[in-house]
Amino acid sequence: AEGDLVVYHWFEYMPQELLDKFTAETGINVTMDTYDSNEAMLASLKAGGMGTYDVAVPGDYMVSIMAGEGLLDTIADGELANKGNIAPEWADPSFDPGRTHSIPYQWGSTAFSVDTEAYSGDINTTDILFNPPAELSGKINMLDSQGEVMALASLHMGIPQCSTDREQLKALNEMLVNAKAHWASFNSDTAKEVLVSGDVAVGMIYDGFGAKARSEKASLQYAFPTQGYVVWMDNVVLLNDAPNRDNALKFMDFLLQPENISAVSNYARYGAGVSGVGDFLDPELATLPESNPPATAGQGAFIEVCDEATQAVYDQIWTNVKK
Amino acid sequence: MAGGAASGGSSASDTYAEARNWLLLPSWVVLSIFVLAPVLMMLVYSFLTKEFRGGVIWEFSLNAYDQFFFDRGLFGDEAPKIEWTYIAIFWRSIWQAGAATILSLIIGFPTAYFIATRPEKSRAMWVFLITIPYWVNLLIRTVSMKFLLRDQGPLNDFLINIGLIDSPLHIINTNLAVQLGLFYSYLPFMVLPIYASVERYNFALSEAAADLYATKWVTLRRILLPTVKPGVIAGCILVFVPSLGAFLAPDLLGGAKNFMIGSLIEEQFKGNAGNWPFGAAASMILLTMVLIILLIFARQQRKAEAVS
Amino acid sequence: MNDDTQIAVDVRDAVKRYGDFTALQKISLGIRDNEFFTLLGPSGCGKTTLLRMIAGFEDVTEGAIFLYGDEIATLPPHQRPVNTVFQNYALFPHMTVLDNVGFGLEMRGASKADARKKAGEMLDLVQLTQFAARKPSQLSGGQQQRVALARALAPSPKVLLLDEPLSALDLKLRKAMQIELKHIQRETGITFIFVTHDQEEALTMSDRIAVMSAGSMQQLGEPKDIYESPRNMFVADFIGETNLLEVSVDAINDGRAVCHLGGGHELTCNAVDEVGVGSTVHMSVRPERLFLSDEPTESESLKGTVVENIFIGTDITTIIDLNEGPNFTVRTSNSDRGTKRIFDPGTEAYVNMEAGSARLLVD
Amino acid sequence: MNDDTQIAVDVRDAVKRYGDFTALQKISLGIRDNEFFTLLGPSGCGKTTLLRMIAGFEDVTEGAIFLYGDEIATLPPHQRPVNTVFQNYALFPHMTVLDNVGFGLEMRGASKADARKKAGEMLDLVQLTQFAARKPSQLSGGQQQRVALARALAPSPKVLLLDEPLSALDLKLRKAMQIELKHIQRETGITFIFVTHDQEEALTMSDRIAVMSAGSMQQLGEPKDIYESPRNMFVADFIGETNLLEVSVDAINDGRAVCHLGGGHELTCNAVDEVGVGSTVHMSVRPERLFLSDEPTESESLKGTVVENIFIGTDITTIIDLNEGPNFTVRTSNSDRGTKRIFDPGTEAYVNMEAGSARLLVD
Amino acid sequence: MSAKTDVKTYPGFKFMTLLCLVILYAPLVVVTVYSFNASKSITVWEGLSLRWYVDVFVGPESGKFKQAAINSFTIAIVAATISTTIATTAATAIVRGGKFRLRTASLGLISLPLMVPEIVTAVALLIFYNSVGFTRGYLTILVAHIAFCIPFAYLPIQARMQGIEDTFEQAAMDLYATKAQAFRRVLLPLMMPGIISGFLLAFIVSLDDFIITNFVKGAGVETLPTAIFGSVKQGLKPNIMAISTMLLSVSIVMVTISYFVSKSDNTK
Ligand SMILES: Nc1ncnc2c1ncn2[C@@H]1O[C@H](COP(=O)(O)OP(=O)(O)OP(=O)(O)O)[C@@H](O)[C@H]1O
Ligand SMILES: Nc1ncnc2c1ncn2[C@@H]1O[C@H](COP(=O)(O)OP(=O)(O)OP(=O)(O)O)[C@@H](O)[C@H]1O
Ligand SMILES: NCCCCN
Ligand SMILES: [Mg+2]
Ligand SMILES: [Mg+2]
Repeated sequence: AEGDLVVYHWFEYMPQELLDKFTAETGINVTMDTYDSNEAMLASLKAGGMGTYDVAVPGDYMVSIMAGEGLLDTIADGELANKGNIAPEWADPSFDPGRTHSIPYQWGSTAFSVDTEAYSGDINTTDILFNPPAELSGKINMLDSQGEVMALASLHMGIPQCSTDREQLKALNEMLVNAKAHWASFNSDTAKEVLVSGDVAVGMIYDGFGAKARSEKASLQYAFPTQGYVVWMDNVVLLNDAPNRDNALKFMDFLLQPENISAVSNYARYGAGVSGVGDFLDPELATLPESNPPATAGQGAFIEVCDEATQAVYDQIWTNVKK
Repeated sequence: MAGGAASGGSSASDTYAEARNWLLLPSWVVLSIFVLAPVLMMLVYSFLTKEFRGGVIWEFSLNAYDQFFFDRGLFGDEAPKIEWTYIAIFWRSIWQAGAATILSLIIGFPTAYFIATRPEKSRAMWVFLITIPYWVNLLIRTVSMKFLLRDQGPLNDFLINIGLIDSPLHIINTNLAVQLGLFYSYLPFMVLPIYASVERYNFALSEAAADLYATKWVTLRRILLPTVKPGVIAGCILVFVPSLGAFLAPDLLGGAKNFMIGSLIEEQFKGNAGNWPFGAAASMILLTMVLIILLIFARQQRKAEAVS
Repeated sequence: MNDDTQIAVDVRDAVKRYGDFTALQKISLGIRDNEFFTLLGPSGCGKTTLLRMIAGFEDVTEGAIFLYGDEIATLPPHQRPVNTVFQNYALFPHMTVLDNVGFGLEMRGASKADARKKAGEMLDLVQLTQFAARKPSQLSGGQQQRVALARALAPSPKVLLLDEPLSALDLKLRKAMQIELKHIQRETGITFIFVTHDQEEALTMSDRIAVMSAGSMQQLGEPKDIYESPRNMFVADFIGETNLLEVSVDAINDGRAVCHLGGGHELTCNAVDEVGVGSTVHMSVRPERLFLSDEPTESESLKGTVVENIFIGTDITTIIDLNEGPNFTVRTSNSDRGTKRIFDPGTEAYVNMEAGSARLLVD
Repeated sequence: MNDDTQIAVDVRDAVKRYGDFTALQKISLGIRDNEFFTLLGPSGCGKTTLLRMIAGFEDVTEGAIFLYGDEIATLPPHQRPVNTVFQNYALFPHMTVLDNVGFGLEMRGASKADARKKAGEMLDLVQLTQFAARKPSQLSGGQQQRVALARALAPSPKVLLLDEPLSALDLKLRKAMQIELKHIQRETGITFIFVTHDQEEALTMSDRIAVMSAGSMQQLGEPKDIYESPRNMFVADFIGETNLLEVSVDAINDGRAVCHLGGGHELTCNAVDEVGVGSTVHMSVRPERLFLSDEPTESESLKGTVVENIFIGTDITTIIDLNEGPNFTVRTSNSDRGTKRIFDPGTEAYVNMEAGSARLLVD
Repeated sequence: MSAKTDVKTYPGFKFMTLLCLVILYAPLVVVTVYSFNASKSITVWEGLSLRWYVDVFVGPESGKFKQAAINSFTIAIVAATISTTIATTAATAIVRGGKFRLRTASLGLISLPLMVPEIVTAVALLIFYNSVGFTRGYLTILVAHIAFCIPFAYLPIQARMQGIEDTFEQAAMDLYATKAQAFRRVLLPLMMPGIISGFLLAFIVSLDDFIITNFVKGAGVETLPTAIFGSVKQGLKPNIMAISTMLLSVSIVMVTISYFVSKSDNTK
């Protein structure tokens, strides 16, 4: 189909104006479908979604998974005019060496926000989620996303993300099952809404989403736990069997222009992986508390990809949590 | 409704007997290809081997059912014990659906009875009033229920304003919220079949009972209820069965915290888990349960028909 | 309580209104103890309404009802010592025949065992002992009817109400049940109030009949009185077949009225107080009170032409055209075949009746 | 085609089986042109089945049906020149009265205008012209019945089938419609095959009657024959009221059979070929053929005791116990009140009949 | 009749009925009322306004909703038309086809979509489409809707047809109509109320479906329920309430029509 582009994308992550701009520049009509977790996107693609979408926006670890599953097309040298715009630190990431399948979209962190009106103690600890003080128990929303919850839990316990140590895994299982008693709900797409509306006092959240939440409710504060937190980079990937492969490449080139990708950052409040965005960024972004970890903050960690056998154990733990 | 289509009536009129195969053909084609075949395919999938991260490998395997019924420990290498996890999820679903059913019955029976005893002219209007909300999108109804039940929602505001409570009732994200949601989703399904059978009820039976010295409540228990039992059972099934497989209410009102069967199945195909054979097996087990319930119901119905 | 011990049910000026429709207008009647009393009238005349007021299923709008001297208006149905046999029996479909019959006894506090014992006896009475364990749906119409009767009789009510209990049965069964009902009433001595719209049934079974129409009482009396001395047009027309003719009263002498039929025909009938000379009223003569002859007889005699003979088994009905006057229907019993001539259509014949066979009616 | 031009419908050895249930067993009957022919029998005896076979809604399992000499087995209903008045009329509710009546004409190829014109004439015939534009639901039962008749008559069928067309009407209306139907049949000269289970209706209206029971023909004849000379038990019992008694035949002389009733009573009746001396058979005497007297008369006379007099308007029914013998029911017409004595219960009386009143029956 | 003597009346039943109505309507009333709220926040009432209705038609999401509405209505109309036709022929065979071996099986097949829990049907269709290689999109939704609408269209049609005595067709054939003529001229007009309510039922069921559509829809092909779901997941916004209120009105209109049509019983 000449002139079409089908994007599979996170919810609330792409300003409509930017798509309109792309359409205005290229005459390509953009259709966008949304998902709320990397895993949901993968599942949907595998359940018949391949061949209908041109590009998707998986997080770092999901890029390697999708590549492993053979879902990604390879971008040949020279196919992307603006490939050179990729910031050097993101040009050769471990999840996509040489950027043969993807380009950077946005990066940020995943931790949680706390309503300081409801809790005045120290919030920079993962205990807030996994071993909360009495006044926060029952007022916690978790992201409905296995990868992020498990990664943060591993940081909380100080164990590797793909541990094969039985004792560690049992302890992780036990810790999560116990912690669940304190949680009110699992919501990803309403993560901001439940915080702003006061339904919960603590909510696991992405940094930019947390910043938006704070702008609607000032008493919310984003935490940088001393145990560490999750960092991620979302990437635009070229899908196999893309019905509009050329348009997909045009779209990627479009997003590699600093002016365009910074519009995403201004909208979603995350970092861009492209050089030269400085002039276009909202100055406020530079000083956002959500993107400036305090000195006490622990290490940021990417989510790791486990092998099948290990993953089976983690899946089992997740089921135990949600059952 | 399930019972309604299945009965088909006893009329043996045969005006169009010669043409019947042609007349039936379109329904057979469409339904066998787009409902029956998919369900059978699902049955096949439940016996296949799971592919890591979604999909199937075409190799026979009982793993899905094994996983459902047997617990081999966190690492899958212990001696099999009975797996309580999924039984518990099924049990929770049954329990939630059951609570919603009972709630619907408590409100629905008097309502159905009251409507059936209105003058004939206004009865249709009452039925109409009961059915309208059912035609509003289930999603919208569930979401508005969520809005209504929130801690700072209109219900709590109202109760606090009239002074019935001091601090908001915490309902949202609890089992009660799920039950209320299911109850609200399917209440008309309870009212309508009961209404239909009470409307057919011969009130001379109540008069006969009163004439024979029975008080109203004795009449209700000993005459009315046994006589309209088929309608009550139909209503219970029509609420129970869809509640059992529901996933909107647990997801939106229960905070997605505790799986019900519906969300467990959805999770296997659209969520993190990506275990298709297991999702298919869970679906088959759910379908089997539903069919058993319907069979019991059909038998009851036949018995009741034999009596009247 | 008071002196009317022989009055079982005393309805005094009872009125029943539904909204602004008056279903019963000031009905008064006393039903005697032990009596087989029938309410007879066309559909919608208020028979069921009256019965239901006695049973307690309808409020009395005005007036009062006494049961053996006690006012019963405020008693709910389950406290009235009155039982009903419903038109469609209203047997409890989920209970056995025995449990149906025992229900009233149980409700009155009898133990399950006692109730069953007494119920068994009632089933003996109606000859259904071997059906005790069946469900009502497994019985024929006539058997169901007897179960309904047994159920209503079991608690030994003071009065038994029967609302068209036979109307759902076919002719043969109906005749048989009429005899059985009458028999049981005599045996138990219970006062029966029986509702029907079938005149023959009413005439055959009742000690007394109340004829109703449009919510009011038309005539109350023994079957013979009502058939032979109908008080008004409605009763004459409703009970049995009759020749109803408009006549003008020409003269009244010695209690005999000379009536003019039109076409020059004249007849003499017994005068009635309400009817004076010169008035135009209706006259009724039963077809079986007429006979045909080829010569005028000494009794009242009118000349006409035979139109048609209709054979109806027991009788032959002959239609006679009186020329310019009205048509007459004459009924000749087959038992008279030896003595009476049947006139072929087209022949002339005289219609005769004994003096006093024709009756003047008030409207 | 052949010589039987006067036979309209010829049913020859027709058998109808539903699975292994035989609804009609080898029925043969010839219905004459212009005749008002009635099929009479109890519910379930096969009347409707026979009619539907003639109309073409049921196959004939064995045998054949001829219509004016032509076999019609293979013709579908819409090609048979036979129309039906259905029991519940089956008027098309979505069409006006006029369109209902015109439907058959249109289907036979008449133009819409012609169909309407002829339909209008038919409505004249049944006196419903002013209702032409109404929907059937806006008519009374009797009017609907007439529309059904007009609709069936409009295409001028050779034979008209009527399946209990009057059974849904109330008594008064029913009587009126009986007369009208008979009238229209005479006027149009169309052969009517009329189904009823009401004996009086059959007796009143028919030229000939076929009495059926359990799928087979019991008797075929004119109304009088059937009433007065029933061929067997079933017919005697089904048509009218009768005294059915078991008797043993003691002797047969000169075509007269001497029958023993039990209790020492004896009666003489006409002998019947099928019944020999010494056999035990049933005898039938109509109650209206009996009369009571205080002395024995020269005719057959049996002594007994009066049990009960039942007043039924036109007649009085007296039940007599013959002591040790059977009970007899005697019917006395009210028209004989002057000439015949009514015996009080308990008194003795003689039951008399003229010779030949009692009939021996084959089973 | 006073409540005391009337054996039909039970104390408290009226109260329960009113309670039932309050429960059924309260959430809808809330949605309707808040759709007229001037405020952007659902929690604060700032006065009456039609702003969210305007927003539905011209706001940033209006394109998405417009396309979703077009999809929903075209799918509903086509699916209801086809499923009603299929249901009508099937009902004719089952009610007027005499007794035959496949009758029970046919009835079972027709009621299958009602008996199988919706999530199971949804997943089964997903697997099915996937394995036979149907590309998910508008057509896959449409076909799924046709299939699961059949029983909803079938029920009122069958009920109606059973109420029509076969003497009507017989009378027509007796009056020289062929079977086809009897069907067209008599049976079909008499069935019309059933067919219309079957159509409306199917229409609303299709318009309303979320679960199955959500599984079988293709990329970017949204129907109103899936579009609403996408938005609702991020919180109940006033524009969603406005759309819901409009959908509610459509439903009420449809149900009202169906109610009056089914009441106009032309067999009496
Ligand atoms: N609940 C009611 N509301 C209004 N009118 C009523 C009610 N019940 C009965 N009627 C009217 O009162 C009149 C008498 O009715 P009732 O049932 O007593 O008649 P009936 O003599 O028993 O007739 P049938 O022989 O048909 O049973 C009728 O006109 C009827 O329509
Ligand atoms: N389609 C059928 N299948 C099986 N048995 C049938 C069928 N139609 C009729 N019968 C049986 O055939 C017998 C004759 O039925 P039919 O309808 O002819 O009786 P009928 O004399 O018209 O009775 P009624 O007076 O009740 O109308 C009955 O026993 C009936 O049950
Ligand atoms: N709002 C989208 C956040 C994406 C996190 N990976
Ligand atoms: Mg009545
Ligand atoms: Mg019949």
